[in-house]
Amino acid sequence: MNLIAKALKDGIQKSGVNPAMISMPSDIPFSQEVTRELGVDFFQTTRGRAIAFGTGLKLSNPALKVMPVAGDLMTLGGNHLVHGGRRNMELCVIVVNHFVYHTIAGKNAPPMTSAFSPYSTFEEPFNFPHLGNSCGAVFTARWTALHTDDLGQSIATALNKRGLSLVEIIAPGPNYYAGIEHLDEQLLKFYREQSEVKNGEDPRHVAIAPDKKIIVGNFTDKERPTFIDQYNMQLGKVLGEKFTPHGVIDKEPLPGGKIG
Amino acid sequence: MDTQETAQKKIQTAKAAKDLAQMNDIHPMDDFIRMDRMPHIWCPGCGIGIAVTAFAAALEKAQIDLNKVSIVSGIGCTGRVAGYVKLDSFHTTHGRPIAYATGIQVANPDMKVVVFSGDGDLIAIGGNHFIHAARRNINMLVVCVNNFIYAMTGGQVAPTTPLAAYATTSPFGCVEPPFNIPYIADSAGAVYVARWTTLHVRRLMNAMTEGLQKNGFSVVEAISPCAMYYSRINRLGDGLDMMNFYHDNVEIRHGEDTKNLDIGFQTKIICGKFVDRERPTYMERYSQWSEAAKGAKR
Amino acid sequence: MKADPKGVLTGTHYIDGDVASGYGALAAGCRFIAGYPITPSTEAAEAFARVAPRAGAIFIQMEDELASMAAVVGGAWAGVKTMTITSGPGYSLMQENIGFGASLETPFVLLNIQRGGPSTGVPTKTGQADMMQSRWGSHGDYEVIAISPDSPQEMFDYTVKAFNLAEKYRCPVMIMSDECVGHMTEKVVIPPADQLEVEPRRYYSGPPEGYQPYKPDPDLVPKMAKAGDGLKLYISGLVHDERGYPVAAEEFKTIYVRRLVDKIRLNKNKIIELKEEGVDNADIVVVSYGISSRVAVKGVEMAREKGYKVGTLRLVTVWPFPDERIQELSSKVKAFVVPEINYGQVVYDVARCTHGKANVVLVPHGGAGVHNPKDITDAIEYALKQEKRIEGVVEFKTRLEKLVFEGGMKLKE
Amino acid sequence: MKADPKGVLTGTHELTGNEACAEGAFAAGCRFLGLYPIVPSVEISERYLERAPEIGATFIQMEDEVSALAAVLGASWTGKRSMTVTSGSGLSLMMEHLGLGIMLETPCVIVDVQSMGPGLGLPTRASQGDVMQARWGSHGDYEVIALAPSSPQEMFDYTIKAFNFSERYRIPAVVLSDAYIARLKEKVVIPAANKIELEPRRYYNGAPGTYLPYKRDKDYVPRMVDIGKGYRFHVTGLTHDDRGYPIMFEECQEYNVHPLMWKIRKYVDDIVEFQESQIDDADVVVVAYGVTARAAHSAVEKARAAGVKAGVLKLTTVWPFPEKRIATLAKKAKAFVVPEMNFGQIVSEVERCSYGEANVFFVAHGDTGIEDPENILSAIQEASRTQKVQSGVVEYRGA
Repeated sequence: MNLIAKALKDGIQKSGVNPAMISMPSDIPFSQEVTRELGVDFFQTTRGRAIAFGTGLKLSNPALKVMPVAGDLMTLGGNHLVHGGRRNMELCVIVVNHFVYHTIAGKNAPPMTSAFSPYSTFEEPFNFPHLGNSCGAVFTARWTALHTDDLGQSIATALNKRGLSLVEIIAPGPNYYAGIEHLDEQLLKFYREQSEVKNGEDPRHVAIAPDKKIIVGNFTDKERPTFIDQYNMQLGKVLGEKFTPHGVIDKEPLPGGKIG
Repeated sequence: MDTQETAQKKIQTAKAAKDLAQMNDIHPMDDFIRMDRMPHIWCPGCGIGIAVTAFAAALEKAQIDLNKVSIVSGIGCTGRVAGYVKLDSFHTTHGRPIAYATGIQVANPDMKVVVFSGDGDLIAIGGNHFIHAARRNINMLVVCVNNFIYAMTGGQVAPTTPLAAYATTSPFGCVEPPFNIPYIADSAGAVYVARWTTLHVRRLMNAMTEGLQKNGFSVVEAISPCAMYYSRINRLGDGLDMMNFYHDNVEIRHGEDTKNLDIGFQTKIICGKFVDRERPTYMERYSQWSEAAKGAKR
Repeated sequence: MKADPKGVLTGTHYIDGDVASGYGALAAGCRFIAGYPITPSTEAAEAFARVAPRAGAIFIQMEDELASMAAVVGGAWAGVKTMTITSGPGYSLMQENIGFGASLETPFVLLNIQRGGPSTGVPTKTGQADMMQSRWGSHGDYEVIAISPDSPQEMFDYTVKAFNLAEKYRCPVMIMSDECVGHMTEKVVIPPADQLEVEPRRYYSGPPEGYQPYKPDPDLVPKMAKAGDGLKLYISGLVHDERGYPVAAEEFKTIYVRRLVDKIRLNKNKIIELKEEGVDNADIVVVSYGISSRVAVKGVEMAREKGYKVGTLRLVTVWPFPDERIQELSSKVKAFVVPEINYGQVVYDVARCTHGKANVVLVPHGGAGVHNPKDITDAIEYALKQEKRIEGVVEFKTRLEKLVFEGGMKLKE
Repeated sequence: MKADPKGVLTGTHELTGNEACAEGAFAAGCRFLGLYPIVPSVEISERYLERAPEIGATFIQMEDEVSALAAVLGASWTGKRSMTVTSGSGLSLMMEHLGLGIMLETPCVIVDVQSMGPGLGLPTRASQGDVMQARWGSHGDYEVIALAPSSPQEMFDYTIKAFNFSERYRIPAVVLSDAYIARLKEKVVIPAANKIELEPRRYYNGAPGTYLPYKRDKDYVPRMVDIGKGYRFHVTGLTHDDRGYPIMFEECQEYNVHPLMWKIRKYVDDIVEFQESQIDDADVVVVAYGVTARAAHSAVEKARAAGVKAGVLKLTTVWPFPEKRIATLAKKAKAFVVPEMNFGQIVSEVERCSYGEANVFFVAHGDTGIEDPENILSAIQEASRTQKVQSGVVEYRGA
């Protein structure tokens, strides 16, 4: 199994969630061997729509744990991430960051096979943890695919968070369509070496830039009511006795309200 | 800088022109508004007209050649702005004015592109283009008129509708927390972010002027009353009542951290200029890359 | 299976077509709608949002139509009946995920209240110009079922039927209504729940190891499963085999896509619903659907008053198209007259099926209004007068066209 | 108007279909590309990006296909010839803006490298499944022009043709390539710039203030201006009058939309192009387009060798469809054989236009990468043997 799959399996195991209750909509291909090994229900969706697809799954059956895997670098799917975060839809979003950063901490990355980079090479990429946090995600973390243990732990935490959590995995891959099985190991090693763990760092300072090391870690962890919590609270308030709460309520709704 | 004398002269000529306009029964904004399209569709008590007037004044103040400004709108009440403004104006599809404007800006960097649209258009369906244009730092001014609701389609819940506020598609009160537009603009990389209500006409106009003069992705959020839907459904009175509400509940805090700018249902609204910074624009990065690519070729 | 009484608003209502469709969805067992406001379909979403909590259903307004469609496909795989509601441009945005849903063989219903197009067009007024789009709008080959109701009562009835067909054939079912029917207020009778027949989902019930999501039953439709049942589903939009695993070999493409189209094409006689009146010894048959069929009634009436033998054929299901019936009729009648609120869509399929045996006259209308029934009568008269066979579709020049382009009419705002 | 030599890579080259497409675009004066990468069309963008700086062309990689086409429409109004490239699901996402392009009457070119659908399908394999989508995929009524190249050389030529059509009729033109042609490497001859004829944009030259963006010429095509020239016009996707102002009545809808049909329908004979071979005495006419035409030619050669009088009608423009030509041929020939790499799209047009005068055989996608000539050959033989068929299209499912 490859590094990301291992981390996912590790995370699911550590979280204690029954894999049969996990649905994984993904816009990058996973092989059937991997998903069987993970023991989850797997859906390969259209590009960028994993989060939207997951929203449908979660609302239709709130008992499911939904774990969308986004591999398009939030280009098509950026809107779904920010809106999912705002609603605090209970999704554990895994962003597989394929972006090839040519210069890190002043050093040039090793050359790799020709690839159409997800953004035109001169553009500045997103700072995902910051974007996620600012739109309301309750948990943000970033690791390279080589930080196997830390990554597994973060995924476990994210799976047990109530609300939208975001785990970014730095996993440079030359070909989006080749799926997660094909990572550029040499480049990955370089990134791992040029990274620095800073747990609890303010996400607005973790943008990946040519003159800095890649900052990895668990950045934010907060509590906000989820979409379904809000829905049940609001409709319960308005409709009173007549209203049957949506989904299985086994936990108290979370307090608080605002995104920031 | 103008000397006092020339400034005086300018004022006099302007005044003379205005008098003349009045004499000839020409509206002073005749050069800016498509008079043949009046009356407009906006309801009594709406704030969009105020935002448009502020924009007209901002164009004048920023001294931009009106032939070199292009305005792009999407769909919705604010989406109609492009139709009333006598500039090269495009009324495009729902949510896509920023994408359309990006094409104009990149294909002809001499144009000053203004996207004038509503919250539903820019932040709901157009959210992706909003964050990506901010990330790329495309040189454009985005005026987002935020009236907390989809008004053109008749009062549906918007991603800016405050929690617990009513709308036709949230008949039991809104259950989704609203976006904090300045925060998301800031975190995606906008270089200029300000928020005003349509009560603060002069400040709104100044913010638009600064946004027009800024090189990069500038966002001005203009909070506007929607007397017909938002106020009516939530029983908040008419446009004037909303203006009174803004008067009593707006707090001006320049430079406030954008994460503190959430708006609740009938709670305090923080206005001001929050972000003003420099980042290389898309075209700057592009020309750099282009030069390098040409060099490599040789 | 009978409908769940919680979702059935039994009684006599005075509501518009949009609302009737929203109520119909709830009655049919729909428990999840993801939508995005767009005139003139919003009322259906609003109606559903109002009544949803009583049946434990949920409405979510997504960030755009792309997300709505994706969420609806997701919702169906979580085990509930799902629907989305849209019009014009929203429908175009949904196309990618409609094809995706079709390729996963997901049952879902899409309500399209057509308006004047193309692009933003005339949002507040009617049109029937998305008919071909409903059949061909997404890339690649697939088949859908499209229904065109003509009254609020039918909006209710056929929304229920649409859900039943979706479950039966595991394919997208489009309700291709239009602004006129959507905003028309009439009496709608909703029967008691025990008189409403709803199709249950065909679930797989064997051991978890044996499940193959795309292994078809004899009627070519496979059994479905839902997420969270421990089946370790692997569902992919890529070309897949019976296990659902992506395969690159070409023969699977043939097997897989052929079955996608064949499950509708070979079952089409069970799906097609037509309403015919007076066609048996007719010289002219007026073929119409949706609101145009109600206007056609008047046109036909006036033609009959003049002594012409005219029959009507109403396409309740527009797709799959009734090839055989049109072929059969074309050797009996002189011509078909097809009024539609577009500049020629379904008329081409009528023309295709005549095989040159009957003339075909299109009565076009650009939208934002309905036909003048007199135009339909005139077209019937014109068709009767033609002695020769005419190749191609004859586009009848309507009063509106003459008024606008020859009458020197000035457009006013 | 002659091509700008700056963009013309005159000479004989070995190019893939995708590379030839990028060269065709440059030669046609395309100076803006809005793109979102999708297999198998990426090589067009890569070639474009590589050559853009030296030619002075611009591009932007947008966040999705929806915005890619939106940006192209915007760019076109600045006076730059613009295009976008995509495949399969990307084309589905572009459908809304195809409609906007039609309504704003904005010239631009959409290159669709077809791969297998529906849904995600098989992104690397060739197909012809988007043909009907190109014609009907957006909501509302409209007409398009779509071309189907069958070789890298045609990729080059037809891309230029598409730009010319789009400028001439102010319409988005679609090039329907496929994953096979995209990768096929063949000789491509690029002529000298002064040998390439380009259609100039139809500009309005009057004074600002007198410009009506949708005032139509006699041929129903309105004139364009660039932004930033002081015309300060307004255009909208809503139904509009000559001034471009929205008016939402049925009279205006008729006034606005009917001419959108006429500007193509009344000039079909000027637009439609096809190539015929051995058609004069043919009993069986193979109607093919794009990559399938290659297999069709080879099948016809074999059929002739076996004594069956067969010929090929290769469609250059798939849309508008050559109705009249098919009707004429139907009266002469016994049958049509329509091979397509899909499950029946253009074949229904052939059926419609043959008016029951000739049998129509359909050969669906075979089990090989592209259509197998042997399959078409047996269909031709079957067609030549079969007497009059009463009911619709006969699907030939192979031996």
